Amino acid sequence: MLLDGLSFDLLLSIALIALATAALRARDLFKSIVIFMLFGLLVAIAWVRVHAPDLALAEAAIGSGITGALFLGALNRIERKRKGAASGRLENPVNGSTSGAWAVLLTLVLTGLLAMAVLSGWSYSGGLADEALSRIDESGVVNPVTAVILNFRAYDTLLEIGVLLLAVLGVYAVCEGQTMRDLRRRDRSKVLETFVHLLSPMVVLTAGYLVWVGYKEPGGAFQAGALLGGAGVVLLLSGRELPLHTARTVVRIILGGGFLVFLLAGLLVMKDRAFLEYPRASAKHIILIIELACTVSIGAILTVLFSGCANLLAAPSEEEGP
Amino acid sequence: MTQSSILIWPVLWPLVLGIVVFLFRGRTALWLSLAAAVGTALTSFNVCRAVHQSSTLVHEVGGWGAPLGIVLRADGLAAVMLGLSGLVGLVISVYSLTYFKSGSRKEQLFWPIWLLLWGGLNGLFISGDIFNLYVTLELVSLGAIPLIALAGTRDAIKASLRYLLLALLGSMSYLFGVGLLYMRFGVLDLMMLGNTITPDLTVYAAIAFMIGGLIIKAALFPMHFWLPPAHSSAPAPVSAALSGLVVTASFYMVARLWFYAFPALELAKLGQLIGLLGCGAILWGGWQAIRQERLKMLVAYSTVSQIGYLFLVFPLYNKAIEGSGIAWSGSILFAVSHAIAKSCAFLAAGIFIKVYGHDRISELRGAGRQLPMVTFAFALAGVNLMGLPPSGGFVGKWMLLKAAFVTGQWGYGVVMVCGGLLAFCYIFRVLEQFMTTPDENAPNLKSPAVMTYSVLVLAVTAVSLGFFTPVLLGILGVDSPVSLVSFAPEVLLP
Amino acid sequence: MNEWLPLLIPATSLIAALFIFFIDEDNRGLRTFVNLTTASLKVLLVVFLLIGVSRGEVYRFTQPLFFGFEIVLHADALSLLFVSLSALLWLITTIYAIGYMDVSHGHDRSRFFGFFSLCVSATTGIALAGNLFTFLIFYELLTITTYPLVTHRGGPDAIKAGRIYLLYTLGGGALLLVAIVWLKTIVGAANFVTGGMLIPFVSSHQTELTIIFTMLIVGFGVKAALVPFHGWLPVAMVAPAPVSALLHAVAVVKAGAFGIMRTVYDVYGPDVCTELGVRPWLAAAAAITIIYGSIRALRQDDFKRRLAYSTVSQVSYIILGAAIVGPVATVGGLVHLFHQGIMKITMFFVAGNLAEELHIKKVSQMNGLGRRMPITMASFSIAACAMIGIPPMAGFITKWNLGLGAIVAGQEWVIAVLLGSTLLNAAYFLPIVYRAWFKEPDIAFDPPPNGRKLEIHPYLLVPPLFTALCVLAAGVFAGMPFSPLQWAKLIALREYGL
Amino acid sequence: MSTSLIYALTGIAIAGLGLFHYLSQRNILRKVLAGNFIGTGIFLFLVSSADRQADGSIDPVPHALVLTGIVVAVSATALLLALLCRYHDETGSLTLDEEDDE
Repeated sequence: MLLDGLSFDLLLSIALIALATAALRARDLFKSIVIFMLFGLLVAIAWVRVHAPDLALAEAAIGSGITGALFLGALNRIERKRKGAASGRLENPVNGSTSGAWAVLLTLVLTGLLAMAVLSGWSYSGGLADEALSRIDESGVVNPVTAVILNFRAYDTLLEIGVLLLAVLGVYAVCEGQTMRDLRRRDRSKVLETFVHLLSPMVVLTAGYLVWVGYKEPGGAFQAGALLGGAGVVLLLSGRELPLHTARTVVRIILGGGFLVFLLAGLLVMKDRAFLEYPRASAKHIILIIELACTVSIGAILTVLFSGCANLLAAPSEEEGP
Repeated sequence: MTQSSILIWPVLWPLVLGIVVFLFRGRTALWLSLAAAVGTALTSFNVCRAVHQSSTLVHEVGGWGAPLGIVLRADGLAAVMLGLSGLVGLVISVYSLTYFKSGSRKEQLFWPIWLLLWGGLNGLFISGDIFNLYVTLELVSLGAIPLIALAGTRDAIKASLRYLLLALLGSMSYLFGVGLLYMRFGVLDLMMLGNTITPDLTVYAAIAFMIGGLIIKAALFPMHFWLPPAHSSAPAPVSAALSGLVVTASFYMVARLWFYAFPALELAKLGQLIGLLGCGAILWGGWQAIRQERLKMLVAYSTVSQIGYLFLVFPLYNKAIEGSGIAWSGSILFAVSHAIAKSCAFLAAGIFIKVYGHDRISELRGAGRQLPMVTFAFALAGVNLMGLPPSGGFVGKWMLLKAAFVTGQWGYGVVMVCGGLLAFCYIFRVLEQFMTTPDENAPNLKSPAVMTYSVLVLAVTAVSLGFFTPVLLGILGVDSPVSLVSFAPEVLLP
Repeated sequence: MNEWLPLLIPATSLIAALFIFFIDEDNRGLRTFVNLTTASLKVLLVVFLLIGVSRGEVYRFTQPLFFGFEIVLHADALSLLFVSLSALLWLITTIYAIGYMDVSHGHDRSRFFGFFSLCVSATTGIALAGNLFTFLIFYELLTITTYPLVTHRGGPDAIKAGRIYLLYTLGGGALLLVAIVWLKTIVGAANFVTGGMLIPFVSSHQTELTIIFTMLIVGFGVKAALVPFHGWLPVAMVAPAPVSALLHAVAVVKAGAFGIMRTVYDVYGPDVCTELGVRPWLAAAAAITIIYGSIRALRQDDFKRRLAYSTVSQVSYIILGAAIVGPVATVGGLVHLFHQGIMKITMFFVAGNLAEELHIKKVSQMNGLGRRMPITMASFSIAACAMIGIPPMAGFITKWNLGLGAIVAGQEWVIAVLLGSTLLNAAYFLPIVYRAWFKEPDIAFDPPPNGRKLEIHPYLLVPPLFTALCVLAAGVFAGMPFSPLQWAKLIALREYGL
Repeated sequence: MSTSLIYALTGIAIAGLGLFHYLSQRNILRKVLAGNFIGTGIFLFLVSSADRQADGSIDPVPHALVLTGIVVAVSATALLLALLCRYHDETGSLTLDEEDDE
């Protein structure tokens, strides 16, 4: 076989590093972002090579998908604002300033230190693999990653959804009183119209499947949420008026719902157990409910994050400004 | 080690009510926020009381054991910090009830973000797992930044952008450290890490990255430039929370790692380096504070200076010298009294801005007569920052000075005293303006009642902290990592 | 009960202060009532303590703060001398201040009286402190609470005076902090022990103890206005009359002198000081200050600045008493602590009266004052003669004992200093007395307004008169059991363990 | 040189690259891009350290950590970009030191 495992990995690593340098040094910002998204997809392949399928899905959906969309939305907004200032595409000024020299020195030192540290510590394979795998059956799910995320270290995941929620609140706080970009005037191409009609129900279906299959196969709330987020972004770009502003309580309930369900699930089991200590029998069902609620919330949150960056967040007029 | 469920409440209460407040609007949201603030404070004090009476509280989240699951621990240090965040957080919440224009969008957004941040802070203080510390730290940082941006002014946006860029760098470097430690020892729990850690290259690299990241977040001297613009352009209650709690939390994490996860290692050289940075912070922060024109910038640079004091504990304490344990209790006491005094100073500055419309020091002439109570509170906070008796700052500085003498490191003693003198200059420069008689046509101004009394409560606590030292040390003594001749005041040398 | 009494004395005025702060500005009646009751309550407590201590009772209050540190308030003989002085003079000055504020239509009176009683609680705290840690706490508290009083008028010169005052006193305080922490690392618990507690340490830490001694003396010397550090005292005269009367003649200046006394007698102990050889240096510094202060006072035309420089020189008598070996000189130093207080406060009351009634601030304007304000000038003349040392008044007793102690200790040069300073005192006080009584007024003084028959508001007239009479009584009745001289002898006996 | 070690070292190299550009670039949009590269570098290192057992069993804990890391990274990036856009609307510049505009 021409490409045995090792040489493929070497090739992929070189490709990754080359793409990274290309993205960072590209003169035109738009080109950098596109290369960045390509880089994200290649990293998803790397996850698969290192037997981390869950992460491959997450990286592809969130790492390159949503993040790429955020970057493009922000770039588009900046360039549209600049069009007034007529300074064309954003060139990357080659900066020869002294700070560059310092940066090179510091980076070399730190990366060297890291590489040596990794090499010297690599042989200790102390990890929690056997500990975690032996107690999978008590966790109520089969997929080890979902077990760790939603049972062993559920507290981390809870706080992490809190972080996501904070990001949304932050975007609302930052976009306070910003006027919303009006998409309607753009001539909406028919192709985009039909594409969106076909795509969105499919995406919702696959997201549902991903949540369900997360029980034993790679999948789960975050990957499904990312898919929903992607669908939201496409809907927004196709000019569909999505009522995303916090003026409407239903929007707030969707955004905060996942976090609240997770918190209440952890609380309700607390009669004589610790926080988030699901009873063995019903662990599976509780985890599923939490995952469903979180998927919806994450999807909505990611859509709002995109609309925040791309200035699609309507600030309804009846709300008097600060 | 008593397994108890009261430990999780200081985290859950603000998080749950934070979301519920987000769902409501108008008057009900305000009442809910007040209930959230009071509930969080009470639960924190409850944990303090429990730790003081029995011993370290433990809460295994999800019921899994130490290596696999996350274990929350509240020992003496965590209990003191929880008490601090309860007190300061409650006063900030009461203050902000009347600070924001009622019904404005800012007020609606302030409460959920602030409650989530507060929950994250409490989670950070009781967390016993290094990755969980990372997530709570992120929760706190990403909560703090939008609050700064909430001020809406141009330099608030710029300051929060700069703060976020640096905070990201800090947390990524911390994450690298966690990755290295996990790769090397395969365990994330602090206590287990402390027992299994052995000195080798990976561990030293991990320490360098973790402490480096936290130093950026704690704005220690070379990495302090983001703090003054951020803390001064934010709304008053936010800058009080930032200077009081968020910065102290980063210091707390460095202390937690240093004394609990890496006690077995020989970190004298790193300690001396941090000591040097601390001295730089004390002197540079003090010098810059004197030259500031705006009151909030002055108070922000005073934070940069006072943080230097906190980081002196690492060079001052060394296991070999018997009496040097006093540096540990001194720095924690100093942290507590600084947090209270600093948030009081910022809240008072907020009142000045609300009443006068600006905070240019040269034009705050005569505030002593027009707003006597607020000036009195600011003066009391100043007494604490200068480390004059009977404030907690005095006792903390006294202990650090004693440790400097016991360990024979005179330099730190001299720097501390110089820092005190610099503090005299910049505090009395402000007080002078307040004491001068205002020009005749100055209108007599009315200071908002609720805000004034909340500031007064903080000021009086800060000053009378000196007398609460036995209580604080009693709590701090529970499972303290430092071998001190017994803390309990009853067993005292004649 | 014995345990709580020492705490009660500083606590009474502390609580009074917090209460006064919240009395609104124009409720004069309540404020006066609170002021007077707390002052008289405090005097009663001090009298009760005086009787107790003379009978040998022990009054000690300890509140442990943290490991090895505790707040100790201990009423021993030495502390009672200072407490009785400040309690008595606080009562009189409060009366004077109430009158002064009415006459001069003062502003921010609640704030003024609040900080006024805070200062006294700090002073009594200093007096009763049982160890260096508590001493430093009240010492720094005194600095903070006197600042608003010095800058009460709010004018640019008051602010400048406040700044200079802080520069000196906070600098001294920082030096003290380092010295005390250093001392505690050597000694451990630094509770005052009559006769000194450093005896076992002197051989092993010779140089360190000398350095600490100098730091302590410089730290206390700033407030005791020793020569190089006296700059703040004349500048702080810009404060209102009651403030400069009580604080800069009695409380602040005496706190510094008292600190030096505590260091010499209760921390190091007389014989350890002689062993370390620091006493001659201290005596020299005191002597230089006496002479320098008197010379500067000669050339001051401004009445209050002349009194300020006279205070600078007078306080060094106390330090001189501490510096000379032997119990007799100690008695001289101790008794001067009390005498200088009552003498100098009379003069500052007179200065306040002149400034308020006739707006006379310069000595050159004082011709023929005796006719217009006979009682005020009479009390001034008594105090001036006592200060010069004319028998049988208070000043004479101090100088007599100091001279006697110097001869016993074999330091004859002290006699020369005493004589020189007596002459200088005469040189800057007698011209004032002469101008007041024997010179025709160059411009007629305007009579007391709206037919008031007294020369000045009664609240301003009685205090200087009362203190002048005290000066007389302290001299004439020196032999009585509870006179300052007898009490100083009691302290010296206990100090030297005879 | 097992597979996972290669990816660990690649991850570190990418993080190094990202750090260099994070420090030297003045355009904040590029700084954020570089920040994402550092994040991906760390996650690559973390996940490859999970696949080191001789018996081929995969340690799920680092996977959970990385998933949390990715979500935190995306929320931080979103907040940063929103702040940047607001900053750009206010000042019209994309660098923190306003004087040299692109």
